[in-house]
Amino acid sequence: MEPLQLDIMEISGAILLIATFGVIARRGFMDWLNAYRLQSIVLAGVTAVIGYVTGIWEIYVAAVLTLLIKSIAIPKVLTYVTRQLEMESKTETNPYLSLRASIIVSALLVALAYFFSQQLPFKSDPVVDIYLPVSMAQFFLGLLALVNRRTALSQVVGLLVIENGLFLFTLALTHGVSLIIEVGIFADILVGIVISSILLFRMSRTFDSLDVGNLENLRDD
Amino acid sequence: MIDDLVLFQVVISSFLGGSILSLVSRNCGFARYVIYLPSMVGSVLAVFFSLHVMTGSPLSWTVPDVVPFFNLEILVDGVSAFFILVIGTVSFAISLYSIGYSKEYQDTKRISAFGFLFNIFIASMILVVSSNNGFFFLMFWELMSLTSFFLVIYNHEKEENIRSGMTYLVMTHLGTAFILASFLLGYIQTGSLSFDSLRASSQSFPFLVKSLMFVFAFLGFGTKAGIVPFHTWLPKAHPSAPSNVSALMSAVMIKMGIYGLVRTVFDLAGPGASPDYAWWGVLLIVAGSASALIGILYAVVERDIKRTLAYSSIENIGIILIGLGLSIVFASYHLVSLSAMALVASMLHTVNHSFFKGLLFMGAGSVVYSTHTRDMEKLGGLVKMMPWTTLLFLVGAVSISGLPPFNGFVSEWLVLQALISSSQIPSAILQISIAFASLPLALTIGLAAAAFVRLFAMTFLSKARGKLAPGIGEVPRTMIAGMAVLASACILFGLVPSLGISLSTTAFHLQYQPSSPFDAVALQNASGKNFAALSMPVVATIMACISLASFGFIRAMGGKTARTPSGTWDCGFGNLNERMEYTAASLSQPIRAVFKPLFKAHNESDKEFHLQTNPYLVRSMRFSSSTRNIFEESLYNPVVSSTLLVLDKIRKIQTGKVNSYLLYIMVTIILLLLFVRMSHA
Amino acid sequence: MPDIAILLLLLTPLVGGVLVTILGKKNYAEIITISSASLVLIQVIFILSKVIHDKTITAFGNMFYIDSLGAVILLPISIVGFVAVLYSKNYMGHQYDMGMVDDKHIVRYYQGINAFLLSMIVVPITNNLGIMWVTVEATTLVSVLLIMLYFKENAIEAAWKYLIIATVGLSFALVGTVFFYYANINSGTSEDAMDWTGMVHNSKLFNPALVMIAFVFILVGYGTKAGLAPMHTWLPDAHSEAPTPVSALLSGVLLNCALYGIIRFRIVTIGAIGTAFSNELLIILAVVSIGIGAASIYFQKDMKRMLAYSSVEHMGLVSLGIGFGGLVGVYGAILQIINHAIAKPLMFFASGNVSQKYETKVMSKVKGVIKVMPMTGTLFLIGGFALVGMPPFNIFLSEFLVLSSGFQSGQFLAVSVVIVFLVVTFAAFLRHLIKMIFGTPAAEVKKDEMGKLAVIPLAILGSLVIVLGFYIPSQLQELIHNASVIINGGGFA
Amino acid sequence: MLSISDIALGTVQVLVLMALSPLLTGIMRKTKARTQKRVGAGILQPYYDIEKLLRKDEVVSDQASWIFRVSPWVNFVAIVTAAFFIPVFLANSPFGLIGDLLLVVGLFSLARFFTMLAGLDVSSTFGGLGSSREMMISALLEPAVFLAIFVVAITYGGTSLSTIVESASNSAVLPHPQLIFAAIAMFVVMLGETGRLPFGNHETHLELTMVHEAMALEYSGKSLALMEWSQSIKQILLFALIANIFVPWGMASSASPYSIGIGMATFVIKVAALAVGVAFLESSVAKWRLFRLPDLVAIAIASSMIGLAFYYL
Repeated sequence: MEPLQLDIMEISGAILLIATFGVIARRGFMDWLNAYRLQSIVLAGVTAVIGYVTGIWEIYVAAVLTLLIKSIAIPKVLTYVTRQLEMESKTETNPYLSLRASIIVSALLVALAYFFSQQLPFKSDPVVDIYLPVSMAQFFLGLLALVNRRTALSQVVGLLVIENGLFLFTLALTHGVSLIIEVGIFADILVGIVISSILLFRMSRTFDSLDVGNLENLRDD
Repeated sequence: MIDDLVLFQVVISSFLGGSILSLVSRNCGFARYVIYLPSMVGSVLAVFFSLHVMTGSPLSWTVPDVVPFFNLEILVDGVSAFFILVIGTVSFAISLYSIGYSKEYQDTKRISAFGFLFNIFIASMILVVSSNNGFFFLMFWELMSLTSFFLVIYNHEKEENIRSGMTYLVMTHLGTAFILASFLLGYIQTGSLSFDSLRASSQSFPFLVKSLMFVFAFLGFGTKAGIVPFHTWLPKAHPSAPSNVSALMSAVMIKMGIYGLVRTVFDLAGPGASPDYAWWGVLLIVAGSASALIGILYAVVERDIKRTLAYSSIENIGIILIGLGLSIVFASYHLVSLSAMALVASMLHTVNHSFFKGLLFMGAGSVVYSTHTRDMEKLGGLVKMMPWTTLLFLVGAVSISGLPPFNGFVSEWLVLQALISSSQIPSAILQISIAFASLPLALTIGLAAAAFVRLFAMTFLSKARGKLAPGIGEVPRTMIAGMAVLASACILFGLVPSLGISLSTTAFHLQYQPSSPFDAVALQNASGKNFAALSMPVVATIMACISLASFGFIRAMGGKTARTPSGTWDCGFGNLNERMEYTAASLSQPIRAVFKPLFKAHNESDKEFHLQTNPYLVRSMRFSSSTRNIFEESLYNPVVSSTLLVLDKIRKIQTGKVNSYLLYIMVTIILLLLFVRMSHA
Repeated sequence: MPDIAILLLLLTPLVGGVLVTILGKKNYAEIITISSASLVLIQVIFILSKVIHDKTITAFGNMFYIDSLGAVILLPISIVGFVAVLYSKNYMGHQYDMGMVDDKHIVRYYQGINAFLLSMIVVPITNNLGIMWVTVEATTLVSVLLIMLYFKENAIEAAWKYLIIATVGLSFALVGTVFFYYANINSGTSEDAMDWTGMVHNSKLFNPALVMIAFVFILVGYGTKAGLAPMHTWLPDAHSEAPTPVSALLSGVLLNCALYGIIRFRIVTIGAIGTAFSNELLIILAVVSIGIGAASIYFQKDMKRMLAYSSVEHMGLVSLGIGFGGLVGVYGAILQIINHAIAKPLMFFASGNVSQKYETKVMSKVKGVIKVMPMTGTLFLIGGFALVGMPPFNIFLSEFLVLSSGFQSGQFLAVSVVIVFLVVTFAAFLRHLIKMIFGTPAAEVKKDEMGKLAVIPLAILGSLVIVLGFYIPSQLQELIHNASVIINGGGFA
Repeated sequence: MLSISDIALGTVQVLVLMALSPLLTGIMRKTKARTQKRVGAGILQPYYDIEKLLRKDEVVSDQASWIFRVSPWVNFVAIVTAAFFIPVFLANSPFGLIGDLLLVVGLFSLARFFTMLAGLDVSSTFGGLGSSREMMISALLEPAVFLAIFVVAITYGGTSLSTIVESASNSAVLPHPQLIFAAIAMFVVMLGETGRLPFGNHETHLELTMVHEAMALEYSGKSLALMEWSQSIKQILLFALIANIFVPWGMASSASPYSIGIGMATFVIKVAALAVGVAFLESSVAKWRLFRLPDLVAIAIASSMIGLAFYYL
């Protein structure tokens, strides 16, 4: 595999990471959506790169799908949802960790991701070798977002980031599993988004805010 | 020649039939008979069966593949038969008694459920002693606990009953956990839970494993038997239960603990005949002495009739354990005949205790039946209203106080002889420590008499100290009959002790066999001379002759004299009334004062004076005195509360914040990944 | 021939759901769903008899694959499904009469139930681990819909937590799956690398490091769904807020499906790197789960939450048995799965009756159930004693097996800790139960049962609880035995 | 097992004891009177008392039940039965194979049991007071008795009295050292059992000092006679025990009239001496406070424990 491809992969991976950081580092909900959209576009690019490297045409299809669903459909749905929600502030007011802290933590998490994937025997396969840590990092960053944020919407975004990581991961390792499963996974994700947006509606109607602080009645202390 | 197996199945099925019948008898008029007649039949058959097995050959029966890995194995050898005999006799009497006793319950609530549980309870006890496989043993064991628990909380309208029931259930379950551990230790040695395989190979177990098995068994079975300090459930559960149930529990069920101990010690984890195992016996002796003394001390100051009896059960279990422990110690020093004697002593006391304790609990039940109170301070003077109950209760009281010529005396006599024989143990330290261990036992025997004088006198004699409901009368005939059965058993085993002795010797295949039932129980000392001898029949005859002779003599000397009734001497003050009598509390006050630290007795009195200035003219004076249970206060409560504290900390992790939940997941995955990374690198 | 059987099995709930949607009437929906559930039950029994006869069934090429392990998971699904649907008629009917739900909700409910059944049925019979993941995820989505059936605040909260946590968890499960898949293709397999049979076959060739990480992801992922602590946090909320029949399904069956995932991958793992690693992890999580279950039960106020925590504890026991390994342990674990799947729905139904009668889920407000509803009370009691492992009820045997296997495998520490926790649970659980069942009820509570269909399902389960306590039919024994052989990696090259 | 001659001899012994017992009481009263510078009644007075009481009508409390009426008889029978096992002047007591020391103790407590019941039966405060004290004292005395017996038994190889006395009379003139301690214990026990000072006082009817009298307070006529007589029999039995176990001299080893005569004489002398000693002691000490009695019992127990230590170590 010639160095050019390697460089492209390296760079695309790096860009993807940065895009993910973007999701962490923003505050307003719209900013996240944009960050997410951006990240999805990058992801589509990465997908294309993988397709180009491995030379499997289905992956281009996957890339197109990603572009359509992730960077257009889902953001549309979510913006629609947020429009519907009659709420004054859609910005994350007080996350558990301050921005700075969360940036540092996420840096640590990325390091962890690389640390974990180091032991695995992927040297033979540069695609995996490069993208695996990136995707793992995305899981962790997504999780961080989920743990850190207080509004339901931002948690949805965190979920989406994880899901992106999942997609990249699957792609990198499998170069496209059998089609049923791909479809199944996509379908699941879409339904999940739909359901969560229904829940968001319900929430805003019942608690007239999306603060998960309202969701603390069920507890044992 | 009848088949043992068939007989066994008939016994069990008659109890099951009784339970089903009582379910279908929707509390109809003759429901009581439907419930208790089957159990009576079953009990009689059980007695017959056990005697048949004892004289004949053991019954063993295996049903394979009922559940995976375990077969239902039944083995009724002499020991099981011995205990089945006890169960049968007592439960016969109690069933007879219950026909009358359940009447008041039938008027107020359904007794069909009660009958169901009652029958299952007895059946489960028979199955416990006859099961030969660890799994099924535990199964029937827990079945026994479960049914007895439901019987204890049968009057569940009272909060307190439920609470004491829960205490009982939890403690007995804890005990079961220990028994389980003991069995499983054997299981990992042999790979099977069948007692046969344990028997076969237990001699080759490592010493440590055996000792652990023993200790766990001691803890487990000890809890059921009510050994101090695992006894706290007993004085709670017995009073809460209906009296026929408490009779059954105290007379028979706690003996299941003894059975388990005997089984484990002499059969499953058989100790080798080497001084290494002496400490098993010492442990039992120490625990026994503690139980005996502490049990009776609490009995002396208790004011609830049934709780007094419960505490005295703890005491008697202690005596039984002392005998058992001595037998182990002797065995470990190859003193075979002494060990046999000690074992006989403790087994005889087991039988005797189940007789008189059943009798006493039934008597207490009759008192409650007609007076509806268990409080001695309110009772009194029943001797005139319930003569039969009084007489039978007196028999029980005298027997349990270990007075000749009743059965309690014989077994305690044997235990004491065994203690004295400890001088033959070739180990100075053991000799002297066991000799000193006889101190608490002697004290216990003395206090027991005191406790039962108090119980009997306060309940039946002189005048009622409180307001009793009018129209108190004698209890129904069936109840009297039930008590009479056990009373006569007490007298019989007292007059002809060799009955009980030969019973236990045949059950345990021991050497000693009296040639005629009227032989003296004779013990030889080391130099072959007569160490001690006791021939109750002759003693009884002597007493009879003397009473005749002396009656005649006195009559001859004094001639006929009149007996004129008159008021009790009141020092001339007049109107002596019941409020001037000694109460139960004041009666035991000296003893309570002597053993102050144990009771943490707490007295409070407040006086009102006619003139505040003058402390001599007292208008009124209230005095109340309460004893506290140091075990509850300084052993159980701290443990429980600290546990709860920990639990409270743990459950706090359910914070209700989805963020924290996700954090847990994140941390878990990262930790596990690190774990892999480290273990791999 | 098998193809048709499987096809019918899958079509039954599907058609049922469709019919419910078309007819969209309460009565129709009830009848249709009951009949579909009973049909499923019948078919499953038929399939099981085939499985017992010729160890495995494969259908549609290699797509569906039922062995004894799948069968022992399939059995509870069908039984509980049937009973739950039977119970739903009365339960939802009562909600309907109380005006908590309207026709629309009822129809949606029955659609949901059918979909739920369908998705759960697929899990144990598919051979393709990818499809398994998809269906497990599908169960999440469906059950979320069922939980938020009526939009009370708590229902929404529970649904949200459930959705988020389960999705995150399952994404890890997918990661694990893909790892295994990768290991499989790297071991140069010919057939579809997602097939479990193929994986087990090649497991020897897998790269150990990869398998370890993969199993960790699987454990955390499916463990989240199976309610293993500390990923169990969604469980009490979801189970307590769902409509009672759904709670029964969730806790009695869904958890098993998730555990089934773990078990399948464990088999592959032990094929690759032996038992030590997976057993270690399983035992750790199991002990934590049992402890947390015990601790949370004691202070519980809400009866359904209490039952939920006891589910956490029992899932812990199952994984403990598997972790201890050995024939006895695994056998006990599977038996535990079945027993729990019978006892827990019984408890949920009973608590459903109680909460509908007393109109509260708060235990301290409930007194004297046995006097108000004798049948329900008795069955409640039986179920409770079964759950805490009291003989002569069924769970005693399985717990006994698990613990003894622990002694056998020399895990004394774990076993003794667990025994302590079990005693605590015993005390805590019964304390609540006894206080509810006995005592004198409040005067205003009307003394009668909730209705025939509110008792019959309980009676069915109750009789099973008692019978399985001391007698297990030989066919079932054989099935479980084969299943445990499979779990121990037996019967494969 | 029991030959006619045995029975005859045993019965004779018992009759002797029964006959002598009031005399002993008389002697003690007389001695006390003398030491207190009183003339005092003649030593035969107790016989007159009993004889008179036997002929008197009874006054019975209307509260009393049959327990009250029966217990004097039980008392009497139990104690006389005990007399059958006490060695008097024969070394091997003919009933040695029927019962032993523990049986004697048992019979005593049977008597006590019914006495306490009787005291509580008549709902008089005195009765309660007496029983309550008796409960405590008897319970505390039990271990002292048993430990003393323990020492004796291990020294002479048995609790069977014939064995004890035989091997005692065969043993050296001076008994074993541990027996001295046992004797002390036995003596204290005897004081307690017979309600002598410092435990109680027979002469007065003062609430402070009454133990046994308080329980017997309601009795009159025949019943009182029985109570008194059995009390004095019990007393002589205890004296006989102490005398023959710890001072085992001059017991008749054979049934020949000569040796029996010797045995008789020595027995009477020993017992009388003991009685006088006790009487002196009684007039020299005061009644102890009830809650100081445990100390006395403790001394008894301690001394027999020392005895045990002596034997074993």
